[in-house]
Amino acid sequence: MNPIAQEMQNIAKELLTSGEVTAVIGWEKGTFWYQSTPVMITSAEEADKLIWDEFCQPNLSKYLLDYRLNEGKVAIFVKGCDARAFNRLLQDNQIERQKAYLIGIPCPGMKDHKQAALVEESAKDSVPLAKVCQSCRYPNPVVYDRLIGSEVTPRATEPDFSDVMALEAMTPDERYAFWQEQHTKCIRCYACRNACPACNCRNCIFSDSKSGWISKDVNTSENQFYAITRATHVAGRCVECGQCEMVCPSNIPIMLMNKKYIKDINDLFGKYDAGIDIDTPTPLGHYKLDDPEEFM
Amino acid sequence: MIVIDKNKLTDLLDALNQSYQVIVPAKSADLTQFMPYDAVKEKNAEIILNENTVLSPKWLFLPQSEGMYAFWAKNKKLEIVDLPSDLEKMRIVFPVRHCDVQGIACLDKVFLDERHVDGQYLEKREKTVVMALMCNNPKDSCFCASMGVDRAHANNTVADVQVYDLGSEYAFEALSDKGQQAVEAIKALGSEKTVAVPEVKEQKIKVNIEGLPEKLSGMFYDSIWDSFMFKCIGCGTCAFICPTCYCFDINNKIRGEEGVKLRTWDSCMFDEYMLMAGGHNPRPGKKERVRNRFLHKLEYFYENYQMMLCTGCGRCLRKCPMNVDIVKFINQANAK
Amino acid sequence: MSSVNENFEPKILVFACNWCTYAGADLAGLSRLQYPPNVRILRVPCSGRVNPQFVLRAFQRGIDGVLVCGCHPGDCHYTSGNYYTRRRYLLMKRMLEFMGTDPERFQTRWISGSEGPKFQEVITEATGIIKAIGPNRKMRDDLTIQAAFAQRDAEEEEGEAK
Amino acid sequence: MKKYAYYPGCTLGSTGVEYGLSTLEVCKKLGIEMWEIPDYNCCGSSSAHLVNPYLALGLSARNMAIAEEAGLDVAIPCAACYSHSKAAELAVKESPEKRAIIEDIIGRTYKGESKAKSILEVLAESLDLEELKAQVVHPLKGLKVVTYYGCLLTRPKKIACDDAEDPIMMDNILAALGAEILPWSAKTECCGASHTASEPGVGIGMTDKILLAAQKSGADCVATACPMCMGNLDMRQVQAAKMFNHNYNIPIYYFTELLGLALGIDSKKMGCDRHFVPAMELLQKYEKGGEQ
Amino acid sequence: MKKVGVFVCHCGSNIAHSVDCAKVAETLKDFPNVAFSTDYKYMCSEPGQELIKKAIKEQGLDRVVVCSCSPRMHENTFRNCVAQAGLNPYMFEMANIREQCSWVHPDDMEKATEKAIDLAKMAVSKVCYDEPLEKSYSPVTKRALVVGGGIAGIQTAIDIANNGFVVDIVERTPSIGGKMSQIDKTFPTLDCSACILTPKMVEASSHPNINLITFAEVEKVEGYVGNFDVTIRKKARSVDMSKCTGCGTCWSKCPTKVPSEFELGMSMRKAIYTPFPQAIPNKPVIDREHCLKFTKGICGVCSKVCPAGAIDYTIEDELVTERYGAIVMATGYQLFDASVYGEYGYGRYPDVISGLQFERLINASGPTMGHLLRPSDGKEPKNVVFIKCVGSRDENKGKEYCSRTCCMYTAKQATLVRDKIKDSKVYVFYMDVRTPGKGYEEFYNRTTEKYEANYIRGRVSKITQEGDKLLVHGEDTLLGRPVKVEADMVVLATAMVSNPDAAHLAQLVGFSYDKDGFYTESHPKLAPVETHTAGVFLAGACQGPKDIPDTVAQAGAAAVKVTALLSKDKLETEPSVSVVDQKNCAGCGHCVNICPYRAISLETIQERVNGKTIERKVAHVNSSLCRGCGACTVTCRSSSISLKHFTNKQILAEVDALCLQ
Repeated sequence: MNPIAQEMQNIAKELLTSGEVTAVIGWEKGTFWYQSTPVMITSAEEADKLIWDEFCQPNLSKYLLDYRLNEGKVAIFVKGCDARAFNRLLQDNQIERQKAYLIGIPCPGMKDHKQAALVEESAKDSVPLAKVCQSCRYPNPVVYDRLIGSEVTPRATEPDFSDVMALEAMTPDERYAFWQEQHTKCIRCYACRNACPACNCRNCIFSDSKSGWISKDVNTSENQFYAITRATHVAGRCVECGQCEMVCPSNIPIMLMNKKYIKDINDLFGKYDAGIDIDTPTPLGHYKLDDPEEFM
Repeated sequence: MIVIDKNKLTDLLDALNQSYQVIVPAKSADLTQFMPYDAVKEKNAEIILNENTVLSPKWLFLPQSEGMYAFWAKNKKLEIVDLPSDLEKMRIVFPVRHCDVQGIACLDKVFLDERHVDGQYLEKREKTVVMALMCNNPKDSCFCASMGVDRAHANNTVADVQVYDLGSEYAFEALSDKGQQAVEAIKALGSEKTVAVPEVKEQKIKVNIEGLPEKLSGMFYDSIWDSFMFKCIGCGTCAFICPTCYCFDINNKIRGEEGVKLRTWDSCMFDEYMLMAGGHNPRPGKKERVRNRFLHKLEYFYENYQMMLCTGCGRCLRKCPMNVDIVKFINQANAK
Repeated sequence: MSSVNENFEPKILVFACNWCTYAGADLAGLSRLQYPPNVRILRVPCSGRVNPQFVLRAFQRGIDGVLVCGCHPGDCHYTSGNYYTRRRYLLMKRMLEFMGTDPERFQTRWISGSEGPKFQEVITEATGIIKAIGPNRKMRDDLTIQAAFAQRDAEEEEGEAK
Repeated sequence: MKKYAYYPGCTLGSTGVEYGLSTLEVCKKLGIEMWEIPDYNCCGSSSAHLVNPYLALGLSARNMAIAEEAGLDVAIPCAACYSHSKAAELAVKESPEKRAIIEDIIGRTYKGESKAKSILEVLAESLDLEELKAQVVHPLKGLKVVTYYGCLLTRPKKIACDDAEDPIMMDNILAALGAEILPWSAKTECCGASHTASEPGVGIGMTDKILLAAQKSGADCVATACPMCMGNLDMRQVQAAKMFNHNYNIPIYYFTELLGLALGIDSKKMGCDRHFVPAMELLQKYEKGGEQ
Repeated sequence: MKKVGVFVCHCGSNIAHSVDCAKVAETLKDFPNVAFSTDYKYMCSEPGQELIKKAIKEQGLDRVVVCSCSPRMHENTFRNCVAQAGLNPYMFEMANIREQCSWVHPDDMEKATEKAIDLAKMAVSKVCYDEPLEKSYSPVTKRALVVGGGIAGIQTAIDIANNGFVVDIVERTPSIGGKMSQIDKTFPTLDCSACILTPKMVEASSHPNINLITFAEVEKVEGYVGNFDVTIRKKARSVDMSKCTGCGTCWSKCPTKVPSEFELGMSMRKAIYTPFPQAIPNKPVIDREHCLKFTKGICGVCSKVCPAGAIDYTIEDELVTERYGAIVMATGYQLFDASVYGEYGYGRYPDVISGLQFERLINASGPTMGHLLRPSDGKEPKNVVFIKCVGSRDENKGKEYCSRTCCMYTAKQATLVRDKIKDSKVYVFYMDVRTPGKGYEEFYNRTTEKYEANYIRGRVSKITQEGDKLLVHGEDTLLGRPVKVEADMVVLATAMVSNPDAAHLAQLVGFSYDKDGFYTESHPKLAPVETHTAGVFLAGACQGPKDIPDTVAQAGAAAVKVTALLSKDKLETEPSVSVVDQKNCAGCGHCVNICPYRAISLETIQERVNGKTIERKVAHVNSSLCRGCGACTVTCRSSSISLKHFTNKQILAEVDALCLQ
């Protein structure tokens, strides 16, 4: 049992017995060795379910949306990206700060469970870090009530746009072929939307066929409309937690589109990291008189 | 039984491809699914024989989005137009693992029910030869044995040809006349031999479904659901990759005066699934939806068709983003 | 690009803001400034009303070129509409190119109520370019419908041919 | 620890030697590291721009490019060198075409990121006047000074290192040393520059006007930051007096000399004994503890 | 079942010459939902409109599309026409097949007709989604607020009050009067400023409909046109206004002397003071920073000597909230700080003064009782130099704009000097002389001829002190040589700039201001006294530099705009506004920040969720503030907010209509 998991359990026991929180949300071991999935415990005895390993990448902040109605506090464990996701929900007025007790854990970077699924458990060490974790700039939670362990040095200071630039280098037709192939695979299961902390609408225009934006037909064009629109909706708000790519059953590189928007926003309107400072309005939520001008 | 050497696989597929449209499980653009053999050759994708695909072969019979008929207004009068079927040649699917064959059997129960036979589904079933492969290298997520799937002999209401993997050779045994024609086409590649059914390796996951439906029928208000419902994020992954989920939604796609009536997959995990006029939703929360999914798979379907609606293919175990695990549920339900 | 047949007539959609570009288009009309007839103008209260999803929908429906036009920053009748338009479409233009659509098919331009000649020039130039690169094949969504009515259209052609 | 690239130019080795010596001494004392630009060339200020404007810009751009490669801003004592180096920096920053031509001439890239700064700017920027007061060894109390900025440091507006009409950088530094800065009317008048040689009637008249104004203001001495102004006011003071029958004996100092004196640097080491108008006598009064 | 009527207009030959109107009408006949389609020579004419009304009645049409000229031209005409036929005026759309079709494709009949058909189809598709809209109404409070008590504020208040409406004036200083009360004479008539101002001040203070709230500031403004809730902070005067008779005993006995702001520091006032003798209300105020009672807790002489016992040190600031129908900003201007021009020595040489200081010196109630004396030694100046455009028309150090009034008041001041001191000499350094008003040029000519003011065309480079004289180094561009003038006194005509807190006040009330801090009018030519925010008007120099005649004219204009607004019992608002589907809205608040009119606010609503009533925040659009720009509909990701008459469905329908075979 590694020390962090031990301390997680102690804190959970302490919070639950003291009654400060009505529930604690953490991770428990899933069916396979590369799966650590969310669990909610409401009594101190269940605390030993909580674990901490290098597959705890599901983002717990969005579960708070299910508990915004009950009175008590809910404790959740937050890595760097989860904390940014929490700020995202806070900035979108979807949760109240005092209804959540955040236990921050500096994150060493989570492994890519899709690569892990292809190998045996014995080859655990050969599994690479998830793509977003390799160039993670905020491993230490930016907001927490309590911190376990000590801060870790970020693995990068500048975002890594190499994959975006690789695609930009292609000709328009090559890029179009690339995205056609990717969006043909999409089965519109909306896992990317449901896992994304920036997608917190009450009912989404895509699950409401009366909205008129999109028909229920599943073909490459409608899938592409969905993909581009979702990327545009989270532009300037995406906290780069990489959950959309993690949960996609068809392995579509969704983060490529989000990172393209982030790169453009940085170039055009100045470097901006979502979910860090909740007071500054999001890039598309305000404007400057001297924004770059290309449309004269 | 016709026995054909494994290294003749491509010749076998080419042979079949003359008269049939061959469909094989393959991996392209980092996704494993059943694809036409021509597309596989064109993209030189890798054919997947040792595990089941992420997307089940369900789409061959119940496409994710299928036009039922077209309609248009000819000077203010409605005109219905049948859609041309896009199945010119007979299709042959090789290899289909027993869990997917069982899945198709479940779909047959629903779409070929004698009270109402679904024309489009029937046409696709009749025009497809299913070659079931007895797989003896199960993945660690497979538990079809525990779900009552015969590891040795595929469900013969669906499988037209039973194929056995003898290590370096395949043995083909025709089970239906459609199957017989298919075996005829490849007879030349191998020789006639009688072969014993190879025995099968143990599966890691075992689960006891004895008397489960009856037990579950009394557990609607049980507290087991609270712990299970929490993790689900309400996406449609499990429903869309599951070989047996058959729920669909009917809607229109209209362009001015003309349009197409569409049948598209739907998932009971979506909140709009049960949304009724006036805004009422009998299954508003995740708890009701997860409960409905498990009960439909393990109880309701059994009460109607004496067959589990879960064939133990293990896809939802692997692909559910939050690992809502049906096996864990069954074990906890049995323990209650 | 395959050789484009000469009689290809592109269909171009212009989202025009009511207070500036629409007035500019009217002024072009008043001054009888001619431009190619391939353009259809859709009036919106402000360029800030044009949702990038409309642009996607236009390409899906087979429109060959889309222009989003509004007042020059600072002139907006609603004080800040076009500042948001500028931010949204600086990003949307790059995303459309990132998705592989031909860059010439989408433009955003500021045209004021007094710039009739500029409206004429922008439209003529855009039509010329789009005519050169041919019809838009990308992101099209009306293929299921066309397939459904291929038979009927074929019969109609035969009927007309007889 | 501030660090600048140092560009002495041609005058600080010849007619303005005391300016160079005093600047380096003062910077050493104040802990400002000066890295002399290796293999620097003439800044093209005297006549290059008559031949070809890009020759002048190219010459100073080359020095700036070397400094940019070392990632340092350039400290330039001489006003003329400063004026031309700043012009090169602005030309490169403002128009890509000019930048292309200039880079083609000097055969290396110069983005305009390293800035040209007059020594006045450098001292004003890196000195905290309170700290400076603490370091003063010989306070200049009682010394009446008029500050003379001349034209190259203040015109044209874009290049000016201080307010073109009412520059005060030198005033603030000398006031911090305790000197009394008198208001006078010729702060930014032109000293006649090279006209004193080519057109003495006009040139020397301009120099005389400045000296007269200084005398009228009752100042003990004039402080300046430009070797050419020093040249005219100091070297030609006697000639101007004779020509316009005035009587002057006003020592002219580089402000760095006064700064050095206040910081306790020996005036000989700064070359103060090389002036035309005897300058040592006034300085020694302060070296021996200043006015009682 | 929707029944659309399509009416194609020939517009004489304007459309018909290049669009086959009959064909358009014919083709539209079998377009979905079209029940009636015809064409006619002049749709906008009387018979044309009759045709529409008849068709509506006979065919039972519920929507009408007219394909003719630009909606910017005849949309209202046709809306009234369909309204008269009993149809809701918003069940109507227009296709612009003239300015944007026939006139621009004159020699291509086939393509122009095809385009006209497309435009008609777009209009019909859109009209199918039109919904009947009613103009909504909001109440109007019959009371106006004027911020600022200078001549602009006073005149506005008087004009509003004379129209029978109650108006409050909020003035920051203890008395109304503003800058005009500091001025001596006014151009071009040279009549004494106090003589024409004081009667207006008295009229304002005695008018039954006007309430003076002096020594007070606007603290907070909420609400919208017709219903502004304004919180005013009445700063503590420490004098009970009801008791005080203004006898003056207190300020005669008060020991503390303080430089008087009114006299620009050139003379002193007491800690308890009225700014100037003719102050209204003529009741003193205690300056708490300097009064010994408040700073050291000693003295208190004033309360002892006050015959009426009106002094009360315990009075504190008082916050008053009042509802107003309209607000007029009349906050005036300030003078440019001339010390920015170090080379002129303003602030260093005492005899270099600003125009306003000159006004005080020459004013009879000023520090020198009207004798023009040098602040340095009190002597009478013989040579006076005026320098114009100090801070105006100078992007480097000052403001880029021209301050309009300096030329005239400098000419006036030059005349006064020459008039007061017979043997004086006056020099005026100028770039141009701008005399844009009635009688202005004649006044300027009198200044140069009769009063022999020397106008030198050129800028002044610097001013230096030579003994007790000021040496003005300038240039005479007409002679082409530098000039030096020995002067006893130099008067700088400094620029008119906005008040330092103008930007803060604009954000407080909620309207925009320009880069120089002046308030932005709705349209420079057609709406100079209105702002983009409904119900907020401007008067005087706060909108831009101007002289007294223009200020009074603007005050009158603003008053009329206010009375036009207040005379209505309810305000009609444009129905094409945004509306929120509160069931769908998640309350994320993105639309709130985007709305340029602050029309959207987050509001708490109650909802029953599986048995419990819960409260949550959703967006709410104030329909009387919303102007229908639609920016919120795009930032709303879940499309919960939609703009009536331009909904997503309508625009999508138009886009789809374009692509039908």
